[in-house]
Amino acid sequence: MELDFSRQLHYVWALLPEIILCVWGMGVLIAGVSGPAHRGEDHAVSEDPAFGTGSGLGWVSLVGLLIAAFFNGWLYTLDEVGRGAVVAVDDFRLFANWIFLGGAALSILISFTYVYRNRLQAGEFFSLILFATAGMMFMAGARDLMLLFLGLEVMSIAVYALTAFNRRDRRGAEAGLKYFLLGAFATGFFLYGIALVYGATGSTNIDTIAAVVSGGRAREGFLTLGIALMTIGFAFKVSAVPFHMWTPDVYEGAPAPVTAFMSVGVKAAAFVAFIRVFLVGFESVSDQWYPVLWWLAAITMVGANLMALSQTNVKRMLAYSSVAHAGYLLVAVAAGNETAAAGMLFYLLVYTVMNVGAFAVVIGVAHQGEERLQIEDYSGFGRKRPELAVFLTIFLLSLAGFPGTGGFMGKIYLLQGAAESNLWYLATILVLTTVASYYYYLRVAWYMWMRETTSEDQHDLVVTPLPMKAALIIAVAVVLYLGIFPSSMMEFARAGVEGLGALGGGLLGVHP
Amino acid sequence: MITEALILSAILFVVGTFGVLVRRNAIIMFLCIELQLNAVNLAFVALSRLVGIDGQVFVFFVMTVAAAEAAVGLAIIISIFRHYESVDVNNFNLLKW
Amino acid sequence: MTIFSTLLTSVVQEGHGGGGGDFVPFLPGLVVLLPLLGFVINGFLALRHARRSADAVRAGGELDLGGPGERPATHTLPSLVGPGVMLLAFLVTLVNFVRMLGSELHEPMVVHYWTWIDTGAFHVSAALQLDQLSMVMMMVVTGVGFLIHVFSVGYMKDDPGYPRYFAYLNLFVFFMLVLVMGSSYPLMFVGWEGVGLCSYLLIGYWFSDREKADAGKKAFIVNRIGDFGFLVAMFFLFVTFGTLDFVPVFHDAPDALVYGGGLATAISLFFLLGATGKSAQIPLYVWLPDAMAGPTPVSALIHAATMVTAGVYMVARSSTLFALSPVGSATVAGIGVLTALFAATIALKQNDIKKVLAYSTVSQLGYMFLGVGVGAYAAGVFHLMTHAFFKALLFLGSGAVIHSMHHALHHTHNHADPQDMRNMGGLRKYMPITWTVMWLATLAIAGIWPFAGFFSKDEIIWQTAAFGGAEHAPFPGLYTAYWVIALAAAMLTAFYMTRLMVMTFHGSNRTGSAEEKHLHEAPAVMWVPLAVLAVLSTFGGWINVPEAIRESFLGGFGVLPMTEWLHHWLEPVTATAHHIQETNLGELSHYAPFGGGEVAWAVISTVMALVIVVAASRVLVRGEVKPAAEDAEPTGFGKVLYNKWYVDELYDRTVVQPLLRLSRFCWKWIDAFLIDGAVNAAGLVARGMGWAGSLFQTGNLNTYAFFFSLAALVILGVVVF
Amino acid sequence: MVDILFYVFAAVAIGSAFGVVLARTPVGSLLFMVSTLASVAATYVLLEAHFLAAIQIIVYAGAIMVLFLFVIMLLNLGHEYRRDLKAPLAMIPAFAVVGAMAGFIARVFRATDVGAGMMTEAGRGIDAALLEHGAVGAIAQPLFTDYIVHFEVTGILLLVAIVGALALAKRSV
Amino acid sequence: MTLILEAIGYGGWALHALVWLPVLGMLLVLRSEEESAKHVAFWWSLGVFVLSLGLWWAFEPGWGGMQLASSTPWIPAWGVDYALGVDGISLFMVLLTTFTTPLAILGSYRYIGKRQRAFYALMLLLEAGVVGVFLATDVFLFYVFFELTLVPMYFIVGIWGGERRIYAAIKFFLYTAFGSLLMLVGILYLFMKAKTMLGVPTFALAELLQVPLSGTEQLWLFSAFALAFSIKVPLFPLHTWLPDAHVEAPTPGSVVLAAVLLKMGTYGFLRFLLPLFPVASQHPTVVSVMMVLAVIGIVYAAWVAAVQPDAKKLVAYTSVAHMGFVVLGIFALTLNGIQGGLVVMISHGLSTGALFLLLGMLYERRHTREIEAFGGVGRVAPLFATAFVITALASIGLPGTSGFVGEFLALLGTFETHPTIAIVASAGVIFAAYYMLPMVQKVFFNALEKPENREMEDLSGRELVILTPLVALMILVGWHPTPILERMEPSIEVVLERVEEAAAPVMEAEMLPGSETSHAPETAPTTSSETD
Repeated sequence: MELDFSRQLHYVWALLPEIILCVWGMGVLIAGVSGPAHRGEDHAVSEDPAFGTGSGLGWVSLVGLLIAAFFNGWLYTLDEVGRGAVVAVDDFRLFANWIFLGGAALSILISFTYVYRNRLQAGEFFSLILFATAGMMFMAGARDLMLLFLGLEVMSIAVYALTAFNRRDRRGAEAGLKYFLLGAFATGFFLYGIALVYGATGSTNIDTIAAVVSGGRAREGFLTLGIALMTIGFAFKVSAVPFHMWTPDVYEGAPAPVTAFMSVGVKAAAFVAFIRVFLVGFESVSDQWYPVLWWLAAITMVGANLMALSQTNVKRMLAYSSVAHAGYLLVAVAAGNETAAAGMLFYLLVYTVMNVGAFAVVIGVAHQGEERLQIEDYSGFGRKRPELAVFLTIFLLSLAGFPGTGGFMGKIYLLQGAAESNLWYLATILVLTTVASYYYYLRVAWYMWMRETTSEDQHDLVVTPLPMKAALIIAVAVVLYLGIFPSSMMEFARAGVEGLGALGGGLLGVHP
Repeated sequence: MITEALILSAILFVVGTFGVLVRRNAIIMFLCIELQLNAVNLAFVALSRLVGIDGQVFVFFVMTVAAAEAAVGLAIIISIFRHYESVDVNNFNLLKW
Repeated sequence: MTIFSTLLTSVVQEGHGGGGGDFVPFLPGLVVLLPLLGFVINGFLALRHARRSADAVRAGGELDLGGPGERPATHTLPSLVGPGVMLLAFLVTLVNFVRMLGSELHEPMVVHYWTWIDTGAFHVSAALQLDQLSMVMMMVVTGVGFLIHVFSVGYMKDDPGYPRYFAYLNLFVFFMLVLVMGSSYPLMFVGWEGVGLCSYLLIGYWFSDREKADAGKKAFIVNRIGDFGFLVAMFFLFVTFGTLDFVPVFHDAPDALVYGGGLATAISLFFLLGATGKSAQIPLYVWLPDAMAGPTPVSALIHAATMVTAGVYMVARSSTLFALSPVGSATVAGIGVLTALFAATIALKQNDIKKVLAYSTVSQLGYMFLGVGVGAYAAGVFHLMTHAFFKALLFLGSGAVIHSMHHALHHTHNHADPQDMRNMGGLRKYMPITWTVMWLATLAIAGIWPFAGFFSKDEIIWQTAAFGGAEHAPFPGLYTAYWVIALAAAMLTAFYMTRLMVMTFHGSNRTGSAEEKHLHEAPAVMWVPLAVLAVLSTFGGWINVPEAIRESFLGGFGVLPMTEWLHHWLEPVTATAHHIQETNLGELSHYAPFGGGEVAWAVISTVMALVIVVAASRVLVRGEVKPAAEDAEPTGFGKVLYNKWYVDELYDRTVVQPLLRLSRFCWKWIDAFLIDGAVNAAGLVARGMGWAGSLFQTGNLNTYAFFFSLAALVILGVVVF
Repeated sequence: MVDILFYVFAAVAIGSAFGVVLARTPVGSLLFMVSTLASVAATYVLLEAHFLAAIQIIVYAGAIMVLFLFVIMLLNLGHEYRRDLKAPLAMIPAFAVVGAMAGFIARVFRATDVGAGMMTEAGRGIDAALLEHGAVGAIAQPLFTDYIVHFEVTGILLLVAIVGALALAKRSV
Repeated sequence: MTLILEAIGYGGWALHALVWLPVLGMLLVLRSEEESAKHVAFWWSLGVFVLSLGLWWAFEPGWGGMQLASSTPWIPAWGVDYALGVDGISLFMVLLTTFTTPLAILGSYRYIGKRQRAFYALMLLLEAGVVGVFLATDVFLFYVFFELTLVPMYFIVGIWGGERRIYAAIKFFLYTAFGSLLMLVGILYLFMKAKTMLGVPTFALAELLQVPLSGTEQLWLFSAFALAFSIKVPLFPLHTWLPDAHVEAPTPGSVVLAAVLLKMGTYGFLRFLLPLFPVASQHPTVVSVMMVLAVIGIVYAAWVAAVQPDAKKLVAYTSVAHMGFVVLGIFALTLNGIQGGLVVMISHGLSTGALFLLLGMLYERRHTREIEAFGGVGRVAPLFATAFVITALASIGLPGTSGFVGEFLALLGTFETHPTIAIVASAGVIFAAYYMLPMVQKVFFNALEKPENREMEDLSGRELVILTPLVALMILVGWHPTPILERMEPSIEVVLERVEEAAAPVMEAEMLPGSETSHAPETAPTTSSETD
């Protein structure tokens, strides 16, 4: 089936997964508001949180994600006509959608008991996750800077709310405020950038922009400034050093499942948009933004990895780790070739899985709350809960980029991308900072395996309900599968990028 | 006059930025961010004179975004006020280093 | 197993060894294999025995070996196996010797067993070389070795480690035979280090005694310094010749090496370094006196008769190479003669009977070096052989004395030193046989006609003179000096040996009245070997009587049976060297530096030695010697000699301690502080930077926004400009 | 004339903007903000964006600012004055940064040729559209055709904001 | 034997089995009872060893190329193959690994008290990784295995180690990973180069060898690779992780670390460094630097070893010295040198492995490794002392043991090209005695004074079973190394030919006499060309 966007109704088909998610989100919201969970009378009931009250909404949300996923798959059968539409129907977007949907699904799976234990309002919580996911998907699919911005806002506002969602938690509120104020601040820059790009090219359509820019018809000054401001905006969203300062605080303060969700989803969405805007839209003036990205990538990798070394709070450590990964991914953006873009997609996928997996264990150790987050709290964990500790070890090794895990393949992919563009210094920085990262990842492992528990009952309250187990097993399976048989997924990612090139037409040397 | 309007927007933008940097009251900081968005709107309008009507449409969206942000942002501020009995960001430093 | 059967059976002649006339070797592998077999059997017995005694120690006591005097049951088998294999080996050697006597063998016979190392670029076989030189050595090693084994049966009777002792001894003989029979330098090196190992094990045989263990260690480490030289010399050889087999190397050497060239000198000097280690020459002689910590038969076998002569053997074996380097040869001779004098001076003031003999050995080895250094390879080997006889005899005799002293002191629980001659005196009365044979050996070593030492030592001294006087002698004056020193050392030898005899056997007994009763002659198993050696020491010199002497009155105008038999016997081995010498040096002199021919100087030296012996014995017998406990420290120059010229202390201060300090410095400062410190500092710096970086993370929103803006400003600045 | 008006409004806008930043009380800031918004709305008019000017006053100054005021009152921040500005010395680096930023941006704007006055081709197009569709129609036309998806997403955005605000600001569970 | 092999169709599958059987064994161990885990692990690894023994006969001695090779695409998009093969260089490394592992496992029966299943599972995983390293003929695969070995070792040291185990484990991990990651960049550079040159992506070593590299590129890549391998070896001054890791590691960990893990570095030199970068490998400065470092390592490590109070640390430092001989032999670029280096690798695996086992047994008895705590042990544990002395002698290269053959050949080969260095290195034989004998004396000789030592048990049957094959092999290799040498020779010749041939044209073009020493890299393969 072909979509001709000259008739607006076709957007309904092109945006079917997003629409489904939004509708489903409203449904969950209504169910939550009207359901028994909301009346606040059954929190004392101790039943299996996996199937308990309120958690039903979680399963419902998962079904929604599943349906959206189904239609995301269905979109592969579609073709679009022309490139003028504000919504792209290309493999790039669809691949990114898989990441968002998967990340959201895993995040929901690991949040069941958390929501229950912390008496969060399930309806609002899950619906906000669904909305945020929809926002990410808008970002990925947007071929229009304004739509991209709106998607970003949908995502951001939902995540702002989610961050401060636990109203009993001071840290959550603080994190929410910091995230919100800085996020809005960055939005201003980003938006100013859009405005100037619009002024420079006369359009917000990325494809048109690409044509104008490559044709040399853009207003130089506006364009340059706009690109710089957009870079700042994106750098904030992907939390590149030195725009990362919100990240540790927010990741630490936010509810752990939300942290997991935003560390994978928000970052992935930002990077996908980043790639589309910069590699499609501004590809032909890459000499203007490339040095900035080069330095951003370098500083991010070095700074984040070094700062992570001295962290003692696991969530905060993972926050810095997430910043460091942003650095690795920025290398791909700086490299700006097909391999790098494909590597970025692949890496985002792996990162989503492994990071959510790691957070799942963290939530488990934290007693499905925010209790035990210091690294000392992991001592002797391997002895008491070997299976969880093995899982966490695998996730950490994957985050560190060790052979046999998806993280390794992802890193190699990124490095290849960098290599193709001859970014040898960046590649070297990447591997050297990886060495530093081994230290803090392995530190968790050594606390788990090489130290004795401080008290006998230290890990007795660690619970992993069924959905979390499912998430863990899925995550481990994917991480290992991608580490050992990465081929098919790599080709899939590659295909996604090629779609971007053919339709957006802006990748290296493939101008329309 | 377009250039002048753009420069005005730039000045308003950096004044907003300045406000975010120097005010400690979360609400005022947010207000300054609104000022920034307003500056961007001005830029859109000015640029729409240069390239077309679309810029004015975008101002529409930006205003909506501003409204949405205001809703959530003020809710967060209320929420944090409940914990700290204050909106001074200097007090909010449980999370650091 | 296959290796063993190979040793016994496959006899493959190598291409080079083809010129053996009608010589058919008789199972040469067996000569090597037998001691090895002895080692395996004894080693097994030793381990079994040691396990049992270890059990006893663990239980809190010692293993009961039965009453004193009885031979413990565990000792029976080793007593049979140890000397037994030696006897068999000697017999096999004898067969070969006889066969070789009856054949015209001009080229060495190389018996190939298996390829040892073959890298493609370097090939060396496990092969034995039978020629005149190795045959002499084999005879000495197996013959003297056998006697010493027999002696040990008596000497070590009460020792709890008996099987282990014989295991080591057999292993030593094995390696010694590999050393002398190996057909290539690497194989020789195997034996070379192998005997060093056994020496180490046997010196430290009573390893529970720290001093003895230290002495073993010292021997090994000092030897290794020499081995380093050996190794390097081999490398030089290999890059020059592409092989390390004796036959091709010596065949090609005259063409490949320039006479007096740097390469030849380097090779010979590095070999010399190896030889000084093994043969206890300056500067590496220090281990040998300490090596006396081992059982006395070991001192006799290893540190007198065989192992320490390996250096001489090696120089003789490499005669072609040394002949090509006049500097090398002169150094060999110089080191030898200096050692001879130096060690002799120290021997003058030692009170430990074995120490005297040890320095005497060092001194005599110096003579051998002098011999091979002046191109008199046959003379060197000759002295090696006679020295093996009389020095083994001296050591074994002293062993008998010590044995007796030990028993006497043991009976009365006296802790006096049984080896200190000041505690002896007048032993002639109790040990007549020992006294007799030891006097014979003393006369031999003093170089008094007609004992073995006379002929060998005299020939060396004479050859020194002759070499120095040769037509184109490289450093003529130098050799004169050598000759004078050698003569002087010979006189010193006569003196300190007489002193030894007098202090031990003459005068009044100083052991103590209670102890005196327990002094006794050695049992037959010990004195019979002494007697055999005494015969050899007395008549062994006749195999190489120089023609001049034979025809003079000293030889009874031709009564002595043979003329320069050993010289002729070794001719095929040394022929090339002699040829080189002749070509380059011309004819040797017939007169000593200050006039006088061979006979004249023989007479002079023997008379002087005799005079010294007689005079010294008269004087010393009358002199008062106090027992060790009452004796005062010597003073003046005597103190310097008594303390061995303070060489050990010198080495300790200049080499050992600095090295230890350097090692500690390397460890503490370079390794732990500098290198590891840098590594850890890298980690610390990284963490510190991270920590500093995270200090920006103040938690304050204004700060965050400020850094955001700052960074934004930088980016804007970058793109705008 | 138009230019003079523009400069007047610009001056007011900038002055009010500084007022927002430097006002002693939150309510004062808010009032300065309203003033700024009004001035900017005036410049909208000068830039021929009449509809947006109206919206600016109605929605922005009217609704959003009232929301702010409401919250300020709710949190009882209106009366007391607690100095929340940084110390003047601490403001210097901030001022330097934003000053430089303004300089950079202005430099680019001044360097970019945007044609003389407002008479660009696109500007004429806008004027034509205004004539044809009226002030509202000119915007509505693209809003409901080209930007229909944006418009719908804006709806979602508002919904999310409502949900979020609701979830956060509710008093009890 | 050949008949048996033919009967079971011994072939390329055996290589795969050698890699994957230990992994399977790991799963089995994890599934087994805590008490029986060690037996499962031991018998399984013994089985793997028996299987690997077949290689000895299946291997064609006269042929220098890869044998029993097989290759399956793994990641086609990058041209990564799952390719295994064995040649004369890797054959012995594989055999050494499969031989050492069961012994190490057997040697840990008493040492490892807690979490046995996990321990033995990790040991088997480690074996799989190491065998993979030696068998991989695809550079990417090699790298994967190379890194993979770090993880089990990290946990073995970190969980079952001594006091400062965590410090040692992390240091080991970070240090070695640091090197290998830089090598990864080098590998990628090669890969990109090959891709540009050949048009298809490939990581196969044979293909990468076809890539012509300029002298400058070779120097850079050489540095990256050499750093990784030198840390692994370890070459002075990159060695400080080793003593820590060895001292803290449990016995079997030390054994495997010394016996095989270090060999991965020198193996890398031979397999990758020399063939891939022949010009750099022959560059006089490069060779001098490597050789001088190796020589410093030999002498310096011996000195440092001599003053160690901890016996295990002493042995650890001796590893540095021994591996110095290997590096020396390799960079001599002569047949003798490389053969010698390889024999030293084998010999070091046997002797140092045995030393660590023995020290572990000592530790099991007395719970200390302080040399001063012992004395006179030879009297109560004669078999122990015998085994130790023989091993120590093999370690210091006494003729008649494997150590001599290796060191002699390595030095001989070095002397052919670098006489001065060889002479200095030969001094190492002196210092070997200088560090080893005092230790032997202080532990086994001297008076049996301390009552604790009186109680010491001699070797048990199990320990005898462990040590006997090791000691026997040390002596056997010392007297009859030919079967090993003849299998190595063709493969080494291939390497040497490759070095000489490939180097010739580039040498001519770029390294004319006189420009050699000042040949600083003018342009890094980096920023100057960094564009998109």
